[in-house]
Amino acid sequence: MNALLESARRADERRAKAAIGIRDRWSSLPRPWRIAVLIAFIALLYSLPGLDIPLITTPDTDFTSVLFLCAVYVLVAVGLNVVIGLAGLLDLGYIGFYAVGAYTVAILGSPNSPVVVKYPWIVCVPIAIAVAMLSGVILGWPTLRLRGDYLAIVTLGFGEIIRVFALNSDITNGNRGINAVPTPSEADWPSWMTWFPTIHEGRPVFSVSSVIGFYWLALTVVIICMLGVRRLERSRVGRSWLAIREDEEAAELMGVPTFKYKLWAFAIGAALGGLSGALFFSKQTFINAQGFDLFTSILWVAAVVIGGAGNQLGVAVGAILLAYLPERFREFTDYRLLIFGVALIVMTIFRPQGLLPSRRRTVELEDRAKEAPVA
Amino acid sequence: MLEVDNVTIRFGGVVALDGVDFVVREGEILGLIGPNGAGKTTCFNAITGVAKPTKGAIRFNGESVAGRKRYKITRLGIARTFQNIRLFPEMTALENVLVGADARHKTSVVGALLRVYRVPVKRHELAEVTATGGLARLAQQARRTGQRFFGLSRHTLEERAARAKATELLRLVGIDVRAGELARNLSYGEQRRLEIARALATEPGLLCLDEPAAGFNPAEKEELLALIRKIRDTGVTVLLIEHDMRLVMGVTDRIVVMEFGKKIAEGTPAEVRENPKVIAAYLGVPADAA
Amino acid sequence: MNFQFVLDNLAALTVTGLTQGSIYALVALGYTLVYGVLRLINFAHSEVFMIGTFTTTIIWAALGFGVGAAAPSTLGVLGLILAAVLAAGAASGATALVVERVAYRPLRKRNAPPLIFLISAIGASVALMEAAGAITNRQPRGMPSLVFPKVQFSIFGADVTNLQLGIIFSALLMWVGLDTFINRSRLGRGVRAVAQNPEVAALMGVNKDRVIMLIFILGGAMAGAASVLYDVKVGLTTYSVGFLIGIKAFTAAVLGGIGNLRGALLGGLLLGVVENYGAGVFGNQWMDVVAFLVLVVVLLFRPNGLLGESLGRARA
Amino acid sequence: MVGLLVGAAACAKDDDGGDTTSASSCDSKIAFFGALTGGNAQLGINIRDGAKLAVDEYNKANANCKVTLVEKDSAGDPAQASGLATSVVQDAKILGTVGPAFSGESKVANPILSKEGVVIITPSATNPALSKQGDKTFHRALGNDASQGPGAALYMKNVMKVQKTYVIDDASEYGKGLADQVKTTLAAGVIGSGVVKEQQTDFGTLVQEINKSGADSIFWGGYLREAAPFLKQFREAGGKAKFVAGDGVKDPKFVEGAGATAAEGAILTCPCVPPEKAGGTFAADYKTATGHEASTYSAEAFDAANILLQGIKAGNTTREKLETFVDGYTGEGVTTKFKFQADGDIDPSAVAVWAYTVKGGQIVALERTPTS
Repeated sequence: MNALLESARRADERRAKAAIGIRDRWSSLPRPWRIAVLIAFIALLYSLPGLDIPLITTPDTDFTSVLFLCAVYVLVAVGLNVVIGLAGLLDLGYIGFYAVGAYTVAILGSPNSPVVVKYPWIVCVPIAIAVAMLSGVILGWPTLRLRGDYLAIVTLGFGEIIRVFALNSDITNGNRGINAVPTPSEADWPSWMTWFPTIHEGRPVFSVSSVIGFYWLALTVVIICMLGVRRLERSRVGRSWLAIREDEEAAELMGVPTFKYKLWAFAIGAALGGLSGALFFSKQTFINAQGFDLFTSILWVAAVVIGGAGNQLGVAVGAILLAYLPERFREFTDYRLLIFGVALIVMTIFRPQGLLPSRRRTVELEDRAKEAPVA
Repeated sequence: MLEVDNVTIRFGGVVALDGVDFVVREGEILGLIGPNGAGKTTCFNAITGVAKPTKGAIRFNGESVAGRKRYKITRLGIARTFQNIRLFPEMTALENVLVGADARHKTSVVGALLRVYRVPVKRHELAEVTATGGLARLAQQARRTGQRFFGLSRHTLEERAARAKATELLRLVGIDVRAGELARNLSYGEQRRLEIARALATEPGLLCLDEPAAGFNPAEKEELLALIRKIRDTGVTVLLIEHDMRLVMGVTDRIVVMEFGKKIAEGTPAEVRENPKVIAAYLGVPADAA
Repeated sequence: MNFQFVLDNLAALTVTGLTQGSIYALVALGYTLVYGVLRLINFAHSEVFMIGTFTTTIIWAALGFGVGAAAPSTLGVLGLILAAVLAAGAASGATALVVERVAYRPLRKRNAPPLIFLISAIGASVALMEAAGAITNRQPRGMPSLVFPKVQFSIFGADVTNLQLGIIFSALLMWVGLDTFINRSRLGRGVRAVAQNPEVAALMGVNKDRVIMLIFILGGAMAGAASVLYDVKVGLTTYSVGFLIGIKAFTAAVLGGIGNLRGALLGGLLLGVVENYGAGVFGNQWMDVVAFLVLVVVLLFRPNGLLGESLGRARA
Repeated sequence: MVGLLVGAAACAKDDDGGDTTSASSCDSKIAFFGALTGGNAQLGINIRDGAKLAVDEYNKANANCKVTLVEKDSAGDPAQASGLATSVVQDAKILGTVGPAFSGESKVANPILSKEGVVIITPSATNPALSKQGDKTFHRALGNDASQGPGAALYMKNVMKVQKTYVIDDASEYGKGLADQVKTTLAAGVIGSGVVKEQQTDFGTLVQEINKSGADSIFWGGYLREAAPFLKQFREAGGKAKFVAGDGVKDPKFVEGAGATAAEGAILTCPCVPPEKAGGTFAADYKTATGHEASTYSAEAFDAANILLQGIKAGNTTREKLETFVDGYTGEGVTTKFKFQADGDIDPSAVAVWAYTVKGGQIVALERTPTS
């Protein structure tokens, strides 16, 4: 059994090394080539709903809806990665920010909410981001001075408080919820877009029965946010976050205003969380307190770590797996979470650094390889 | 430059520092010595804001250090290393130094994200056109033209300067070839040097070294000595905690001797060496044997 | 808001709060033991509790006390409770041990970062919960009333029933037993040694792996005992029963000072009482909010919990 | 290992696909839409089994022209419901749904289904607002909370003759709606109200409050997961007030959870007809097919599926035709005589709210509740 496990692990490490090899080759490609490949890849992402790729499309549920869900989860993961992967703050109640963003759009935008203003979507979303960011600051201000594990439980509490508030407060309409959450635009597809499969002229771009408009919007937002976070990552901000994650006291003694940067990480994470909530419920058009449970929040953390905390591409993969696999393998109705749980354990044993280890982590694999012959 | 004025620190019932005062003068190398538990590191902690003095004051260039946030003390111009190495293990050597350099940077979080604060640049700072033809050349030329008109963002300029400075510092401490290596994978000696480089990157007026030679062999110690002198020669004042008597005697201009949280002697190495109190309390044996 | 109600019923609310709190406290012990030694939030502990609740129903049914059975005699009650505590304690302890072996030990051997332990714990938790859900068809499982509460005495206007007394007393008994074990026995000394300094403990000849196995078994057994009390009190269990209790118990552990056995007891009882007051003032639906707000406020003033972390030393 | 499982399942699926593709008009599908997993899976499974029984019986009788039952497991989660609804819409062979089962997911899924003409017959979503959303293909095979609430309240007032009622809800869409209806009908008879939270297990405070209030009856708007431990603790604490609850509690698990002694005499109302009073051999057939007793909504699901199947049998194999068929449908099911109003709600004359009670550990039907 152990020998089998060991050989499986070795094989896995070989695969991991191959992946690193690919990355090395990738970074040695000339820049124009890399950009070209990237553009091709992004084009592929945009055209996925129109390509009926066997084995990948979901047989039991609408594939574009799943793609949209994946995009939203990637956005969640990108935000959570700032908090967990970069700044090293364990936030188990991230779903609270997601809920704040979603409810802000619903309350301000729906004609059926207790607040009777009816702002258009484009006004609601920036407000939602701001409110979510503010809630991040309000939560972070007193609690970011706490030590890691304590922060985890406090954020968990925050997530639960938001859910209970949504369930019991009047402004959220309790569990009756709010319908007619605004969609980004009422416009119809123009005729020149009909070359794309599943797009029909005269059908609304953002409609519940054809989700492609939402998917493209979400994908665009994801790409912009990933580029933005990448910019932060490759600046003094990202360095400060990493330094805080590694050794907070040493970072402060090297001149990093640690509290300020932790608060920023929290606020940026919250803003992205709020944005993803706003996006998702714009498509959903109905919101109630269901779907903001802590369990989901914890699964998100799992996705981020599984994918490879600290590495944007990795966390995106983690999020996609979390959103996609249960929808793809609906045959297992009763067992899909069970399999997910087992997979988490197996993963951590095989790949403690996540599916796509960040650049800094790759060296560890080499270390392990060195240790192996000794053991 | 630095005045430690009658500083007392109590942890619960334990008196770690008891009315210590001494002065560090601009441009000198001051040694702080004493047996284990004499309060040397506590003294460092007080200077860098890690420990709060119960009584007394610490002034740096006339400004009080007490009550200031630690990162602000660093920005005042006090940098330190740690007795037990505390690098950022999952960051490369270069990145470790860059974190130190960031202490002097002005780019804000929003600035790093949007990069709209542009600074006009000189001709030689523009992007170079290296491609020989085709689209690539066109792209590079477009980039160059863009930079000529819109300048570069402050972020980019700071980043460039910081990289140059960091590489320079790594060269100064002699580990520039290891710049891309994760800090955790450096050898012990390299890690100690990296700590010094990281501290220097914050552009300190005063550099506090906490037992920088611990665990070094004689040859390495010799190199370190040279390095400390070199650092002083660039205009940085050095406060040095050291166990190794030969090293302290060899490099310092003056020495403060502590025991049981109190200062028991101060003076040039020669004076201290002759001080009977020091011999009795600390040395006990001839200095050369340590 | 209804302060008057709380003031009028302060004693009664305190008693019901203590009853719930003693169950939190027992479950919290598991978190605290593991955290004290490994610095690890054992997320799967909630499912260890869940397994206990089901084991109790199974063993009762096996002993002829299934759904619809009449309440047994006093001696029968004691016998059934004892059997359940033994069975649930064993089952929960075994579950905890399996979690340790499968989800944690391989990671410890390869020195994985703490975050990875958390994920493995989440995986174990989800897997256990979902396995139980699949086996029970996601149906709640009820059990007959074992004890019919009779008011034993009144204190400050609060009627105290034999059930409440029994639960609080049993929980205290279990806690005293554990505390004595950790503080007095040789094995317990080993636990404390590893908690304080694993390297030194290893030099002194303490087998770390054995200590870790021990704390998982002990914590699991406590959760098993708690699950019996829960079953007697609530009379209904389902596969997802552990999640909320687990979070509450973890909150209790942090409240009292995680890694500290006395803290777990204090935190559990306090949380039970305070959230009960809160439910009285603001309404039941705000109970969890009150619980968490209390936690945040306590942590702001005492960042290491009420009694600090004493099983091992606080991290430097 | 995971990969292996996946492969095996994929094979099994292909086999299923093989025998449904015979004659072109004989490949119609209907979908079950509801929770088969998650915390509220129980009712969903009841419904699925009822619908499955109907489809199996149909296929046995029409072996040459079978109908497939597609299962869409929403886990009761609105977030999953929208994608599922879109997938139902896109499978042109799916003509109608039995479900969506819960009110929350219905709010998301119904507009999507309805927009593309998929015939919706819910056997269980009783929220009154659902028929007011303007979803034109929506039908409800049973009374809504607006009929159940007054039914329960009138039963309390006129049959049980209670004076002082304490009303409790769980803040859920369903529970609060029901409780509000009861409050309106009982009006001055309500002397207090409380809210419990999902998965609450300790009701010490609430029990004390009720006992202090001197209520002679309790109305519970919520589900059994909270009701069972509540009633247990209430009776244990010596509470004597009569306990009345809606269909969310009407399940043998409630008696099991509360304990037969505590549950004895509890009144449970339901707009559903007792399975044993259901027409034909439904109760026996269900037991044979599934191995357990028919439970809440199984019979309604059976009827809902049968209405769709009758339409398909009559050759209505497009969504529009089936919709017309169901809109004009009149007929006797096992639960009641079906006829839908324009908004999709069942005709008031067909609404049967029944009162049940717990007797000797069993839930037995008492009588239809008064209508005034």
